[in-house]
This record gives sequence, structure tokens and C-alpha cells, in this order.
Amino acid sequence: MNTLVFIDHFKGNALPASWEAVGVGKTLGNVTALICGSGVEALAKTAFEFGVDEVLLADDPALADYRAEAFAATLSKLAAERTPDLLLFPTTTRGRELAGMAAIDLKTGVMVDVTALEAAGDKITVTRPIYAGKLLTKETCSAKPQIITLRGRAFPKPPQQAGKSGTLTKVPATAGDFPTKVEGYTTSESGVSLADANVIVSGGRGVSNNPALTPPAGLDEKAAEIWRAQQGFALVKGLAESLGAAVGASRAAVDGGYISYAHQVGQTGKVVSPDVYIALGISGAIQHLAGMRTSKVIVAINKDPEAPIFKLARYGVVGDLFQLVPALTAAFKKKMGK
Amino acid sequence: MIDFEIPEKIAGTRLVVETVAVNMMRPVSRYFDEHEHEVPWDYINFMHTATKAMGGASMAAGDGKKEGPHFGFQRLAVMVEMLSWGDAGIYLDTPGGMLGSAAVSATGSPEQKERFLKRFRGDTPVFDAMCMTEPQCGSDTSAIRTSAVLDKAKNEWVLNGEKIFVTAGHKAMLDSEGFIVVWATIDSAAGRAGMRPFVVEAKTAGCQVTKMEHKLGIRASDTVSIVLQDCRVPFENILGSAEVVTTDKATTGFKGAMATFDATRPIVAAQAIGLARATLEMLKEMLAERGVTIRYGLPRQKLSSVEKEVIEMEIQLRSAWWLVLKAVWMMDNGKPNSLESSMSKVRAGDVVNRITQKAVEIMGPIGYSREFLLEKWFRDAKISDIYEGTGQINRLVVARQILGYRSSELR
Amino acid sequence: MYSFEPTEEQKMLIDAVSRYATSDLRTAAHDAEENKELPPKLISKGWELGILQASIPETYGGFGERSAVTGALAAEELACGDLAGALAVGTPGLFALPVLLAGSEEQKKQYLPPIIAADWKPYTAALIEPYFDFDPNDMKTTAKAEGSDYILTGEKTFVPFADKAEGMIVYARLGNETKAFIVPKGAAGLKVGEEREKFMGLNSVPFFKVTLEGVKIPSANLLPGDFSPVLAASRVAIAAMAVGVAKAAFGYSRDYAKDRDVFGVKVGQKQAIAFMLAEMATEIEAIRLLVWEAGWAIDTRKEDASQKAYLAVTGAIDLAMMVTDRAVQILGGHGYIREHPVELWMRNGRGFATFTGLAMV
Amino acid sequence: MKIVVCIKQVPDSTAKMTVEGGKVSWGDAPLIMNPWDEYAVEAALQQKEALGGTVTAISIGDESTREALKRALAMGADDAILISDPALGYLDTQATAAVLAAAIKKIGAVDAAFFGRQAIDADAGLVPVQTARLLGWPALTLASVIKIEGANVRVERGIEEGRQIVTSKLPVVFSLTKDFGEPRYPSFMGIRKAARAEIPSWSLSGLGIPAPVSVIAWSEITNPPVKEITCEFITGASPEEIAETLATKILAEKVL
Repeated sequence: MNTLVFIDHFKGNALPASWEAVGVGKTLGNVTALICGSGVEALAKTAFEFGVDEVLLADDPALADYRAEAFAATLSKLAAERTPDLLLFPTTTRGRELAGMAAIDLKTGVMVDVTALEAAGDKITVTRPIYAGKLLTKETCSAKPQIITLRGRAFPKPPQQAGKSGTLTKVPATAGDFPTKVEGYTTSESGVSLADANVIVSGGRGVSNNPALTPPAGLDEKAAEIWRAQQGFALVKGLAESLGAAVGASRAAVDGGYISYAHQVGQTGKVVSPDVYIALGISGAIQHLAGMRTSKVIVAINKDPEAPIFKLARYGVVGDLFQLVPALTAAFKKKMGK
Repeated sequence: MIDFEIPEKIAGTRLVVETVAVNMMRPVSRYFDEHEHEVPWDYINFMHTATKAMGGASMAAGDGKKEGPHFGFQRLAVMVEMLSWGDAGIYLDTPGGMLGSAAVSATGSPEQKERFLKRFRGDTPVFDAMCMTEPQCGSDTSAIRTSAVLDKAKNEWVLNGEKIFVTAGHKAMLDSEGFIVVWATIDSAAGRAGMRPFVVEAKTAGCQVTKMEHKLGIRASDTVSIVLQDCRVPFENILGSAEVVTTDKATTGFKGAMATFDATRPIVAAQAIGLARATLEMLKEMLAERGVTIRYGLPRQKLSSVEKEVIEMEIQLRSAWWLVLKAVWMMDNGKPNSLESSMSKVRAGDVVNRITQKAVEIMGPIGYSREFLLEKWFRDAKISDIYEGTGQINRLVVARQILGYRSSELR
Repeated sequence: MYSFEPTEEQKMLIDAVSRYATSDLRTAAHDAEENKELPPKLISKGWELGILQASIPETYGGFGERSAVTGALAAEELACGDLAGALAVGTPGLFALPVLLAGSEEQKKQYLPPIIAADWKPYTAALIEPYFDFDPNDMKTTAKAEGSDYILTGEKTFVPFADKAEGMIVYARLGNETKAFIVPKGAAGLKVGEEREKFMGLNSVPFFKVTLEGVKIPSANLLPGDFSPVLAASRVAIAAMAVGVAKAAFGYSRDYAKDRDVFGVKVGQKQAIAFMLAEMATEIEAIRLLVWEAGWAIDTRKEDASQKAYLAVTGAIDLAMMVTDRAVQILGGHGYIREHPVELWMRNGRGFATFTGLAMV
Repeated sequence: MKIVVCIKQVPDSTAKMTVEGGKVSWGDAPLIMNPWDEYAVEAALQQKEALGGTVTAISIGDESTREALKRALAMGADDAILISDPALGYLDTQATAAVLAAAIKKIGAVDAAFFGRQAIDADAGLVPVQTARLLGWPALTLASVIKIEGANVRVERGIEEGRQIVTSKLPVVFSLTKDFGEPRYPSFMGIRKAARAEIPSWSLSGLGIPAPVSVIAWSEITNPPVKEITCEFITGASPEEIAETLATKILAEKVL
């Protein structure tokens, strides 16, 4: 089977799910990768190291910023010429919409956000969650080429082999005549928003009392408590950053003045339902649980083994979060290749 | 649209029934209370003629209409309320379909409904009864031991067991060509899934009325024990499917019993309401005769203790009555009503007891005297919190529903 | 013909109000009570639902007809979110509804459109008097005719937003009748207490004492109509709110009982608790019907509507107290701390006793 | 501004979903307007309020779908159109987009079409871009801020790395995220209006298109394996060892 994989990147940094897609493509046969951008030839080298056989490099100033229409035009034209059996995308913002547009251009369909797949000959059956994961469906596509977007981390990332190379083919961009222009980028002040976050790392009152810390001299009791809490929340934020996660907090932490209300999870804060919810130093008052109990995987670190949060948690650690959180941050950084 | 107006058709019926209550029930109330086990045939014969004349045969059979709004259970509740206002004991002697028919209506096939219910349209009054309680089990109906075994050769069910506290059982089986509906298990290993209702007609061999109870109240109504000894009924007398499906979900048999309760509990609650209304009205009349009128609209601080009591009773009574009507209205409109049905029973049982007790208390020696009916109503009232599921059982049913618990989770 | 089902339109309306009540009012209630202020934006958002506006006919700038049943449905949902928020959102109605129900055609045309057209504005009413035996039909505040004017004298309490009121309805005894008078902002002799009144609950709504020291108003400011329909309407609305508070407390304590472990099972699996909850649910359902009946009696102009409203409000006040008390009991120690809302609901629920006869709409 | 907002009716987000006999069931949970679409309606109404014009809500479905359209009307949409045809059963995203694009063309002179980011039933999130592609319009997806001046559009849209600021020209397709801001509640007036509104129904022949062909088939729907929520306590000799084990387990859940 011939597979064309779209390598999603931001300013030359590929999203890891792109390589996972390459890995899936390799299990099915030959992999051609499409890299669109400007000054991104270095990515081609990485692609070869992950096992890509041929890279189609559309390197053009018109593709410097991602614009769906320009990327889709280039992609659809190449797909039409090369007739791959399968187009693979990571399920990212860009990957999802390009897949959708390519399907229209190529008169086929998209199997989106797939978590498992099996191939029989050149016919692929995928499994994907629907109704927010309450159900699973198997899906097939009766048209060609088959287009699939793969959920990040649902498939293993292939090993990277330094120095491995392949065929590099430069292709022209087909930017088309679309009025859309990218003016710039901002990062929101509070990082990832709670509402849309797939992963949330939350801190509770427990993060404020690290006995190992000595506050600077001259602080009164309340200021010292907040200083301690801020040190604690720095750990929470560190872990959140390593996971691309949003930062949440319990009501106790918000009321304590450790962090702003915008971060409060719970009945009187935001009700969230992320894929992963990591509760640090949160005992699990009913109001808090009401705001996050539908999270798919709940992880709790708390020093009290009787804390109610453990009743909802898939994984729990009873211990000192001030030691565990830095270690966990390091472990994720290592494993997620950041 | 939310509407509390009594439908015209029901209002007409109510008027007729009120006449009966005033003229044929109240005057003989005391007599039949003091002559337990005598049968008020005058009332019975009149009611039979009257219901026939009005075109209705079985009270519980619904209105039989295919289209348009249904009123059957609403009309029944209104009638029962009014009859019970007349006399709660004599009301229980009303001929025509009662609880047994309700079971047939709720769970029987069209053929069964025709076969068993047509007798109520005949020339003489006919009674039915429901046999649920057994000596070792009351409200825990899933513990029923009476068995039904299919004799395949003869295609007959063979029933064995003892039923107690059968209301109107004597009249159904001995005084008329009626029937009883007997709850029995066809597979004791299957628990609730094996429970089925069977129709046993009067004069069936092996079915014997063995005892008439002496009671605290509702003495005009007979309460009997019935023994089934190798009592054979045709295969077609089973209500619902003869298949036992023992999956967790498909406890059809037991659900049949519960569906019957959904229909009958509000009716029993209506009986309680009628009695409570009678009491409250009489109390207010007696107070008025002694110069005490209730000053509605005043702040509580300005009310007398008796006024407060009466206003409280009135609130209890009216709100309970609407619960009853809502439950039967849901029944008529095909809405699942087991929550409302049990709620209405809980509430009405509480209310009638509170009101009758308070009325006797407020009226002092007059309340306690057998010269007046308040003391009788106080005794009659108690049954409302007992039969068709005690207050506790109905609280359990309500609690399970509001908490989303199965019976195994909330015992 | 009996029916216990709201219309499709009413159902949509219940849904809209309930969403506002649970996601806005409920979430803001705790902090509002502690900070003694409801965020003005929150009140505006509730006002924009148009509950009052929909009670006023188009002739007077509204877009509907008054229905006491619809009003009761909305009031129950609002109060289920937060009683204080419900009262705040409804405060302009304290002025508008008496005008609608007892005002002359001229008064309706003059006063209603500006209230309806504008954003939420503090139009209010002064009814309750600071005496234990306060009786709306036998007031101590009096009105005396003097030429073409009336002179109002007396003391009022529990007047919401009186400090900033754009206009105020004052109820007073004229002869042997209770009558409503429109008292304009800044009328001479109208004294609003300098400090807010302090109550056990409902602290997020600013209530004031109001003293009328011979307030002179033109006779055109007397609402000519009877007080009794106004009283009946307000009683139904209060009763519906009491049901709403009870519903909130029941729902919260039921969820708690299902969540809290005790002796290896959930609290709710204990009959002692389960029966309490069953009785709470039953009582709520029953009294709700009584309230609907009273609303229906008003809408269909039944003669005994006043008496029905009286019975409904009396029953509902007891209901609110019984259910909130039990909710606190079911939560045990957690019920007593202010992190859970049930203690607030119990404090607010007791407030209804003060409202007996109060024209809160 | 002539604005179209495309909405879908879905089972309530709190519904317990089960599969019985291969069919999806949501018990007696109500059908509601797709929650994401409420943001689309809100955004559409805000543009109308700022610039004038009309908002038309459209939806594909059976008669029950009128409820979702009524909600849009109650929120403030000017009119609503139901697209209903016996030939429109299960539709994949391409087929859905084809019908919506045809409807938008038939409405005519539309300046912008608003969508929620995805529907909470199929969770595909493809229909907005695919409709845009069929119309030949730019797709400005996952918008959190929208500013329109004349024919010029400026949006901030969410991407993995933060927000991208993009300009374009009408007509365009927008899809909205929660960051746009809370959708309004229907007002009493809106509800009254909605209750009385006549919602026309358009069939495929009315749209002048043949029945669209779906190429994606759902061959087997299943309940996900039941997860026991018993907490697995991770222990180890050192914080690092615990962290290593924990990270491995979390990643093995394949949800990150």
C-alpha cells in the first residue's frame, strides 16, 4: 500500500503525531511524506530518519504560514497526481481540516481521530471514539483514496535512525488565489484554556505547604503562605507545560489567593472533561469532584491515602508532591521527546 | 397546558356519585360499622344498576376509547374519592371491576380483558379481588410462595398456596360469579422474574375462602383468607407471558405486578383523600356550629391554634389530592407514573391519618364518641397507610426512584 | 380538563430560566452572599431573559400577557438557582405588577413602558412593616386624603434596592383598605435607612428600612384597583420560589447522599436518609401542584383564587423550611459549613416567613 | 450581512449512550442543539447586532429537528429552515456538507456561514471546512474573536501553539470555540416568537440536488470496554521510580 503522510509542523517543529502517522504508514507499505512550508528542508531529514521513503517538499514563501486553502490546494494536487492508496494525517487542528478539504477535492471521505486500524489488502477498517468517547465505532471508506487522521499517542512513534535517508523531491506550491492572510500569532496569557484542554494539571491547598521551603525574611504569615503556594504552583505549571496542559486549581487554592479564579475547577468554577486530569494536593471536595469527574483518566497525588479524590482516580500516588511532581515532569519530558 | 378544571364528563359522574354517597352511604355508615360481615346489598344493587345505566361496567377498565383524551383513571379516582367520602368501608363493596380488574386491564391481552371483564356488564352485581399477601409475606411481594405449575397434558395451571387479607374476596368468590387475581410464581428459582398473575374464577375447585377477619375499621368490607389447593385454571388464565426470562432487565412478571400497583395505588390514595375530606368538612361544620370560622388570609401570628390546624389540614389535603390526580392523569396519558403513584399513596396515607387523628383530638369527647362518625373515620383511615403497599414500602419505592437505586441497593 | 404538563412554550422557558439559574445564579450565590453583592451583570443577564417583560401586554411596551402559572414556573426555576438572585432580578416587578394589576389605564401607559424598555433598573416596593404581627390587610402605615393629595405616614422594612430606587410602590391603609401608592424618587419626607438592613440570609440583596414622614403625593398616584389580586399574585410567586429553594436543597442533598460513603455503603442507601429524601420529594411535588393550582385560579379568574394563593404560600413556606432543614441534616457537619450551599438555602428559606403576605413578585 | 448558521440536533451531552442491537440509544435523554452550535448562533447574532442583517438557522434532520431550530430562533435568529427528506438518513460529513452547501447557495447572497467546531455525536469536526470547500469560500475555523468591517474579516483562531490572527474576505465559513464567550439564553420574547414561527421544510428536490452519497460507513458500534475505577496506587523506591512508572502508565492509556 502506498501512503502519503502529511507532516504537521509549526515553524519547522513537527508535531510528534506526524511521526506516529509515518510509523503507521510504514506498517502498511511505502510512505511518502508531504512537507509544506518555507525554509523547512531540515524537516525532510528528520522524516527520513523516522522511516519515510520519499519526501515531497513544497518549500515556498507562500506556504510560510499555515493557511488551509493554500496547503489543501497543494496537497490535493499532489494526491491526485500520485494516487496514493491512503492519506494519513495527525489529528491536529491543521491535519483535521486539511484532511476534510482534501476529501472534498478528491471526492472521498475522512475517517477522523482514529485510535486503531486494521488493513485487509488495501481496505482499511478503523476504530474511533464517538459521543465524546462514550461509544466506539468501526468505520470504513468506500471511496479512494482512503483518508485517515490519527489520534495523537494512539500509535507508537517509530524509532528515529540517525543518518537514514531517502528520496527528496521538491514540488511546487499550488497556493491558489485565496484572500486569507496570516497577520501573526499570540499566545494566550493563561496558556491553554481550561475549557478546551485535553489535559489539565490542577493544584489544591496541598501545594502551598512545602515544609522544605523557607520564605524570604520580612513576609507576614499570609504573604509567606502565598509565597509558598506560588512556589508550589510553579511546579504545577512546570508539569502542565511539559504536557501542553492547562492549569487548574481547587476552590481552596483560589480562595487562598494562590491563583486566579479563571483557573478554578469545580461546581463554582469551570466544569471540565479532559482526557487526563492530574490532581496535585487536592483532597477532592464534592464541589471539586463535580467539576472534573467525567475526565477520562484521573491521576491523583496526595499525601493522605484516605483522600476522596482517590475514589475517582485511575492512578494514585500517596506521597510528597514536592518531590514527585518534578520527577514526573522530567519523566514526561524524556518520554515525549521534548 | 396546566389545568385544574375538572373535565365536564367527570363532573357529571361526580354529581351522581355524590347523591349516592349522601343518601345511600352516610345514613348506613354506623350500622355496617357495628354489624361487621353484614353486606350492604341495597348499596351494591343500586350501584350495579346505576353503573350499568351509565354505560360503565368495570370501573378500572379505563374508558376504552381509542382516540382523544383518556379519562378512565381520572374518573375512577374522582368517583372513589367521592364514594369514600360517603363511607370508606361500604365503598369497598362497590360491584364492578376493582383491583382484580385493574390487574387484568394493566397486564392482560385484549381477549383476556373481554373474557374476564364482560361479567361486570351482566344483570347481577359481580366482584373481583386481588390476592397478593401471604402469611409469611406482605409488602415484600417478591417473596410470594404460592406456586403455579403447568400441567402440560391438560394445558392447565395448578395453583397451590395461601393468600390472606383479600379485600372483597368473599363477595368475589362466594357472593357473585366474580374472580380473584392470584399472584403466584411459575419458577421459584427465578425470583421476581417468575412472578405471574392468574385469574381464578368463582367456584373453581380447589379454591376456598377460609376465614373472615375482624378489623379496626372498614368493617363493611370483607377481608378473607383464601386457600388454593391443587386449584386448576386453564392455561389462558395467566396474565402476561408464560416464558420466564431471568436476565436482570426482564423481570416481566414482577414488572406486571408493579404496573398494576401504578394503577391501583393512586386509587387507594383517592380513597384516603375522600375520607380525609369528609373528616375535614365535618370538623369545619362542627367548629362553625360552635362559632369558630377559619379566617383565611391572616398572618399566622394572628391565627388561633385550631385555625392553624385546620389550614394546615387543608393544605395537606388539597396538595395530596392533586398528587393523586396527577398520577392517574399520567396513567390515562400513557406516561410512566410509578414515582407519582407511590408518592400519592405515601402522601395520602399520611394525610388521612393526620387529619382524622387531629379531628378527633380537636373535637375532644365529641370526636371520641360513637355518636358521631369522626371516631369511625379515624379507624377507617388507618387502612390507607397499610394496604396496597404500606407507607414504608411506598417510601422505599419513591426513594429508589429518586436515588436511582435498584432494590438490591436500597433494601 | 385536568393537565399537569406545561406547554411546549413554557417548557422552553423553564429550560432557559433553569440554565441561567443553575449556571449563573447558583455559581455566583456563595460569593455574592459573602461579598454582600450580586454582580450587576448577573442581574442584567437575568433581566434580559424577559420574564417580567413577557408579563406585560404589548400596549404597555411588553410582549405578552400575564400568566400566574408561567410566572410561577419561572420563579421556581430562578429561586432554585439562588433565592437572592431571583428576588433581585424580579425587583422591578414589585413596581410593575401592582401597576399592571391595580393601576389605571393612564398609570399603566405612563409607568410601564419605561421599566420594560430599559435595562434592569431598581424600581421597588415597600410593603412589609417592622412588627411581628404585620398583616398586609391591616397596615400601620396610613394614607390620608388632604385636598387633592395623599399624605403617607409609617415605617417599612425589607425594601430591596430602596437606596437607588427610581420609583417605589408604597402600600398603606386608606380607610379600611390596603391601597398602593406610587412614590416618586426623592419625594419629600421619604427617608431611606442609611445602612442596609442585616438579615440571617439574603445578604446579597440590599434591603433598607424606609420611613414615610408625611410624604405628600398627588391623588393621581393612587392605584385605584383592589389590593387583593396583587396580594394573591405575589403569594403565588413567593410560594413558587419557596418550592424552588426546596427543590435546590433536595437535589443537592440527594446527590450528596448518593456520593457520600458511610459504613461501607452510600449514605443514601440507609433507609433513615432515603425515607427523608422520599418525603422531601413527595412534599415538593405535592406543594408544587398546590402552587400551580393557585396560579391557575388567578389566570382563570376563579373567585377563590386569593384563598388558594394563601394556602399555597403557607404550605410552601413550611415546605422550604422542612426541606432545607433536612438537607442540612443529611449533609451532617458538611451541611453546617458555608462551603456547601444548603446552609445558605436554610437561612434564605427561613426568610420566607418574613415574606408571608409580602408582595414579592 | 446575510448570515447562515448551521446547527445539528444531538442527544444531550449528559446522556448515557448505549448500543442495543447495533443501534445507538440514549435512553430517554432529550435531544438538544449541539452545544458547540450555540456558540455559532451567539457569534452570528453578535455580528448581526453589530452590522445589521439577518440570521437564518438551518439544520438537516427529521421533524424532531425543529426543536433545535426553535432554540436558535428563541436565541434570536430571524428565521429557520429545516432540510428534511426521506432520502437523507445517515449522512457522512461529505454528504452533509454537500446538502448544506446547496442550501446556502439556494438561500443566496450569503455573506457568512457559522458552525460550531464539531458535533458532539460524531465528533468529526469536518463539516465546516468541507462546506467551505464546496462553496469555494475561505474556512476560518476555531475562531475565538471575529471582527468584520465591510468585506474584511479578521479572526483570532485557536491552534495548538496559541492563537493565529488571520484576515480574509467575505464570504467565509466560521467555526467557533468556547473561547468566543458564553452563548446567550433564549429570552421569553424569543421563546414566544419561536413557538409561533413557521419553519419551512426543504426537500432535496427543492434544493435541486440528488441524494448525496455517503462513502464513510459505521460498520459496528460498540460500548467501550468497561473500565473499573479502582485506583491503582503506584509505589516505588524513589520519587523518580514512581514518576517513571506513573508516566509510562498514563501514556499507555493512549489519551494524551
